[in-house]
Amino acid sequence: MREAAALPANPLQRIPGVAIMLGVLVVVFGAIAPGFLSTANISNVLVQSTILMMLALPMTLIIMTEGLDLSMGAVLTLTSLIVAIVSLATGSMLIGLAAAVLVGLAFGIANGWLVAVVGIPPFVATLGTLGVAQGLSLIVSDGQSVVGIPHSVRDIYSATLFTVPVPIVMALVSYLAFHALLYHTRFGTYIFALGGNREALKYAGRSPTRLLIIVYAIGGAMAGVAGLLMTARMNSGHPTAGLGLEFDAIAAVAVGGTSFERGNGWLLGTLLGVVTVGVLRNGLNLMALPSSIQVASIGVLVILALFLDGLRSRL
Amino acid sequence: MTDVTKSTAAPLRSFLSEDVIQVFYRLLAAFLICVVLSFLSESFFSLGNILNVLRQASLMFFIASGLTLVVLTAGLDLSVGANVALSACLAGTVIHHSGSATLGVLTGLAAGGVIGLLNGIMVTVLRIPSFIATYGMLWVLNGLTYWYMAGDTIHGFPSGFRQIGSGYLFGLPTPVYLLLLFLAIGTIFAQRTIWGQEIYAIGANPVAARLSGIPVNRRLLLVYAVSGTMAGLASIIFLARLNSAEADIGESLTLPAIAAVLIGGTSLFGGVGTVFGTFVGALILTLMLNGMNLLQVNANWQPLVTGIILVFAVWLDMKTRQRGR
Amino acid sequence: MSMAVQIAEIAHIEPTTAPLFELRGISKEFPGVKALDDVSFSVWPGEVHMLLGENGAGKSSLMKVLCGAYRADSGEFYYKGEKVAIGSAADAQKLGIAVIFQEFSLVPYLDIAQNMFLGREPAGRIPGTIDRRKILGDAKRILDSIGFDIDPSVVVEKLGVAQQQMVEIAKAISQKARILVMDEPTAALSDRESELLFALIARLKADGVAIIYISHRMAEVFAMGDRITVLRDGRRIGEVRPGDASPDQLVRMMVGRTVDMSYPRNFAETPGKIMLEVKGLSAATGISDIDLVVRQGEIVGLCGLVGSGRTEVVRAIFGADEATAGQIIFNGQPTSGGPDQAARLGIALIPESRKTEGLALLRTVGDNLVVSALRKMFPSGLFEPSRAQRAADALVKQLRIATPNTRQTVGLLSGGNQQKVVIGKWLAADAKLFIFDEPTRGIDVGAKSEIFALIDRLVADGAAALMISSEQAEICHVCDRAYVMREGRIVGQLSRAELTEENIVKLGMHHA
Amino acid sequence: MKNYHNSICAALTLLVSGTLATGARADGETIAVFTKNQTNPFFQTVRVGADAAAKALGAKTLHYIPTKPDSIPEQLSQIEDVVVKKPSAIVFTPVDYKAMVPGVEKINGAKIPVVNVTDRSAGGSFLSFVGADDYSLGLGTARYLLKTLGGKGNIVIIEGVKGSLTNVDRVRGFNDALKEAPGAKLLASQPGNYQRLQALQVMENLMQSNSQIDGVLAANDAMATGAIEALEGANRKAQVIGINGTKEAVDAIKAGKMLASGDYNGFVQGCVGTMIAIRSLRGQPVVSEIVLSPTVITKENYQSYEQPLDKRSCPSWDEAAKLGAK
Repeated sequence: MREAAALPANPLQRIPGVAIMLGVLVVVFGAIAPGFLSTANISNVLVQSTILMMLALPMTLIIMTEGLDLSMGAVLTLTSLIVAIVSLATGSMLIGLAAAVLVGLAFGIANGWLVAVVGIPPFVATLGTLGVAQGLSLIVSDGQSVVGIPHSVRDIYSATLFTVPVPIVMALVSYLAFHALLYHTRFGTYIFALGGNREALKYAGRSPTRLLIIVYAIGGAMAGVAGLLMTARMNSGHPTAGLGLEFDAIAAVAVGGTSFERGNGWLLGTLLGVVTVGVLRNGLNLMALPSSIQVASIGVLVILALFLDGLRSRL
Repeated sequence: MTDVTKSTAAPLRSFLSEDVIQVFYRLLAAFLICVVLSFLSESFFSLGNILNVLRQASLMFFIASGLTLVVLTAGLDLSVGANVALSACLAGTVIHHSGSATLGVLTGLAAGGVIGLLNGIMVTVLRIPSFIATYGMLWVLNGLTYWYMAGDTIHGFPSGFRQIGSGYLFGLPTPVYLLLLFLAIGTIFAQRTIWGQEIYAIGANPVAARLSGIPVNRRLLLVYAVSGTMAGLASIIFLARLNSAEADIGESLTLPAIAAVLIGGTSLFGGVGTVFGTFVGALILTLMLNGMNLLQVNANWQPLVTGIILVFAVWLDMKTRQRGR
Repeated sequence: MSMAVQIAEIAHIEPTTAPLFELRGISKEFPGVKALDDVSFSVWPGEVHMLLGENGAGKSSLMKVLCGAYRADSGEFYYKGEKVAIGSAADAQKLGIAVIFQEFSLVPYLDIAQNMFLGREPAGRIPGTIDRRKILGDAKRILDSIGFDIDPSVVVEKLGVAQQQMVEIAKAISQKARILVMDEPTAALSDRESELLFALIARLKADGVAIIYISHRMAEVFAMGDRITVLRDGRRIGEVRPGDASPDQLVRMMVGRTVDMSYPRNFAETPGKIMLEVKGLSAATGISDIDLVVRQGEIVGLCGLVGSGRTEVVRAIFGADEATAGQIIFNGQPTSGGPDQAARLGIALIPESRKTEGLALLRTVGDNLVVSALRKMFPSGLFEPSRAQRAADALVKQLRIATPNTRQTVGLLSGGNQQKVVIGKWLAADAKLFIFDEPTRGIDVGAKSEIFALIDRLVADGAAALMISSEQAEICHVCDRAYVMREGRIVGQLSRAELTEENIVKLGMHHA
Repeated sequence: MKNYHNSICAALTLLVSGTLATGARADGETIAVFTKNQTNPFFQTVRVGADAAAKALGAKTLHYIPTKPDSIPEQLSQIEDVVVKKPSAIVFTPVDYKAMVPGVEKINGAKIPVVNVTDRSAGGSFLSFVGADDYSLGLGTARYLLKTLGGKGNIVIIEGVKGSLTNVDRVRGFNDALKEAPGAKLLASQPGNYQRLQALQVMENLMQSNSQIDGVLAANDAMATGAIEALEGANRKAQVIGINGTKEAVDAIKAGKMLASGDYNGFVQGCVGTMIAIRSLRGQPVVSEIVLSPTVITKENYQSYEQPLDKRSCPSWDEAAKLGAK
């Protein structure tokens, strides 16, 4: 399997930190958190993880190119508002989605352009577009929630497909799509090269510039799709709904064992990372521990996961 | 690549220190903003307002100056804001219970320093990328602060203590003196001590720095500890200026501070940048907000404007720097 | 000498047909430099065309032009007499030009097959996808054809330098190259691996592939070259046949002045006091119970095949890697600690890769020169730029570092001068023991002898040197003694008298 | 309430103390209490009130607070999690009165009785609503300030977070009060996002462009104190009012720094909300809505507010019902 590429050589080290932590959490919560293992709750956790998932997947690719996209949360917020406003105006969920994806795409391309063409460090470029997206969100909504949007939108979140909630289906489909893209297509190969050895890509006659722009554009588009989920979930658009999600996404990717260097990425790890964070929050909620503990434990989780990976790589 | 450049005669500019030029550009930018604003609002160009801007810039500068050192080593500290919050709350409690401002100040600085040190340990000993390590630390600190404060506010401090933040000395606000003092200290530390030089070397190439006999880990610990201590200092100023603190004061501080560092021309790749540049960066950001308030610009536009300035500043930086990356 | 034997088999083919590929009046200018100035030369099928020149002579630029990475400002290309244009990597590939760079063009987290066919992946049934079976099969076939037995689905990250070099070559061959450009292909290879490569080259010649071969090693140049073109300062100095020229002539053409190639030393008659003593040193990096001694005034060689653990030994001595056992005694006192402690005691490491381990490329010459001496120069802890400046200026003068001034960015210097800067920073720190890891890797002949003269002066002035080199000729020329390593252990010591390439090879090779 | 262990980085200590905190409680009904964040003192008063009421009635409370202050997605997740847990009843403050509606509907769907406190949700069905009327609070405090200024003078408004229900109504109240006083002049209305520091800096900047400021209407106490610090820093005087009636504000009023604060009375909101939840569970009569009539805390009446939170006790049901039942 190709993703073995991202795993350490020594079979003893093959179980990545994130898997261990997820295992431990599931066992512990299964034992002590009432109702944790109920199907209802499990689907809860997964549904709750979908929006983050939609951001973490493209974030993995972007980080593999030794990049970063800090604007995702803000762009998600903006696209979520766009979905609300447009679907409110047109009464059509699809047009709303289309508009959101287009706006997301625009931001993604802008990020890619700033990074690849203008040559501004990703952190700075996307921190800048973060501000722009956040500002636009406030401006288009004048700081107010947008409500009264057609039911077709919120149904996305509540509907099920063969008893599987649609958000989960969407997340799974996107995961599979990204998996295929990264491990089974030329484009995926080039993503490894973007982070691993950009020169090689040039000599192979492929333009890193174009590829980079595409990678960031994908990120923007996914933020658009996630925007639909966010709006559907709130049945409204809100100018601060998604702020800060980009950091959660980056953390999930890092927890999942994707390193920030030399194009070493692991998509399945990202999936596990997202779920682990979701499980932690959910379990602590079920145990009704004080929120402050939840806050702290998220930090501990992030640090611990990377610490474990560090340990293994030094075995 | 060597044949390209071997016989390159160094351009004249390289006789002038790269950083001096960069800072000059930024001062110019700040000055231009001032000019524009003073045209738009008569009340802008007054001594009062200039002091006012300086005082407002001070808080951001204290955080950003420590951060600058971290960024110089190609690291990042996302926990500074949370650090300020916790340090402020601890310092506040101590002042309340001991009644001694000195003790409180020491507590704030110590708390900040210890937190910074912990960041340093995670980065050096545990070898966790600073970005992630400090992000984790941010959550841990918030958790502690929320738990410790339990939604309470610490307020009402002795007036002597509050002089640090809101007092005046010979017509100048005390924070401005502190700002100038730490601007000087920071600049001397970075430019005129061997530790500063070693920090630049580490940022430019950590492997080479280690193989050149620089105790890299110890220097990194120092850098993160200093960054933390500066956050501690900021927390003191915060307490003294607002005469109170609650758990959420840190949230709005981190990203602007990072922006100030970057606008100030410090490179995220490490090894390039100055504390003075960061000061100008903080100045520029503060000027923009000040101007927007004076001109009664709808606050909705503030993030947008800040974002554009940031990107533009860094773009300018690359254009004007002879050795780009 | 086994290498000679191997090379003798390669017949020198006389070109009869028209040149396969021809450059006419190629010029390339960068701000401030004429990288290539009206360069012309041709290659015939089945010949090895040696390209000689100091670093900075224009070799690399020429290669980049050939593979389409740079676009020539002026000049023409002719393929089989037809005028062609090379504007992009794609153009070059279409013409069957493949380049093997010194800095590998491999992607660490892709497997061998993916690397070999990067940008040319066989399309799978679904558009955009890759035909996994085909790519692996093709890769395997090519790897076998060059006698490199490895599973093509192994991730490159896990390969050693030599193996990566082989993958590079396989990659070039997979491009069905008619014109193969190699930039110091043996630089990273041990003699044994080099021989594999030479055999391969012989086969390629027989298949009528034209090979442009860049090298600093005279032995290779004469043994393998059918034709030798010398470049200097971007200009073509001349073209000779191996038969018609002596090494010294070539060197003169390259550097424009006479350089004595045998680095003369006045060897210490009476060995000085013991400076470094290593007892039973082992490290997790794969070296075990290393014993060695370095005396004052000595240059001690450390040889062996690439990967035999030479670098690991010196890194352990310098404290760069943690020692798991044994002790290191320097000037009588045992040391155990990081590089900072070693440096403070007066041990200096001049690492193998200057760019990544020796220098901060984006900082100035001055910064790099004083970085190790900071604590010595400024015990108060206060840094004085003016004094640092003066110290740096002095070193630049002393070492004849070719730089406009100490404010020059060190990355802009040529390899030789960069190496001098690395050495210079340890002079500033007045180190006592200098450990050189491949000090002449990628350095042109002129600079080489300068470096050796410098090392000689150092030990004459009471310092000592421990030197790793893959060029046994160097070891034999300059070393008082040499240790030979194999598989992480020291397998023998050769005194001045016994120090011959044959002995080194005998000790270093695996027993058949 | 507050404990003074000087422990840094003690996630473990947290866990221990945490489990103790929740572990030892009376059995009986479990009431899940949702509040916006754990940073704003006001919501602490709500939580304490809820705890007090539950204690008094032998029920137990579980608190759900977003880890990121006022995070909509998080509160939605917490609702989903709690629905699994099925508490007896829920006392609910939406982080956003519109965006949380789907959450409320989830609760309704799970047939868990829910009381709405503080911010009136835009949708969903509740047992009842307990809150203070932000509009009349804004109106009342602003009127009090204008009365003190003799109906004239230069006024600035420092707004809270744009789009939050409380802010919209409070500022509307401010403006209507200003309309009643033609002598007063509104110089500026700038947002401080309910943040101390931002309010301070906004105030400092406004003082630059306005040489004379007589009154400051701040949409909450944190911003009011921020403004006061700004004024003191510039050695200028102005009457400042805030809203919420936090301990800090009461102290400031006592010290004569702050003119007045509208009493938002989170404690009683928490009490009554919880009482209603429990009463309905026990089949006792409840009222569909209690909107606490606005009280302005001033120098005259601050004493009763000095009593520390944990010493206060909930009003009896009859008192509560009187507090403004409709």
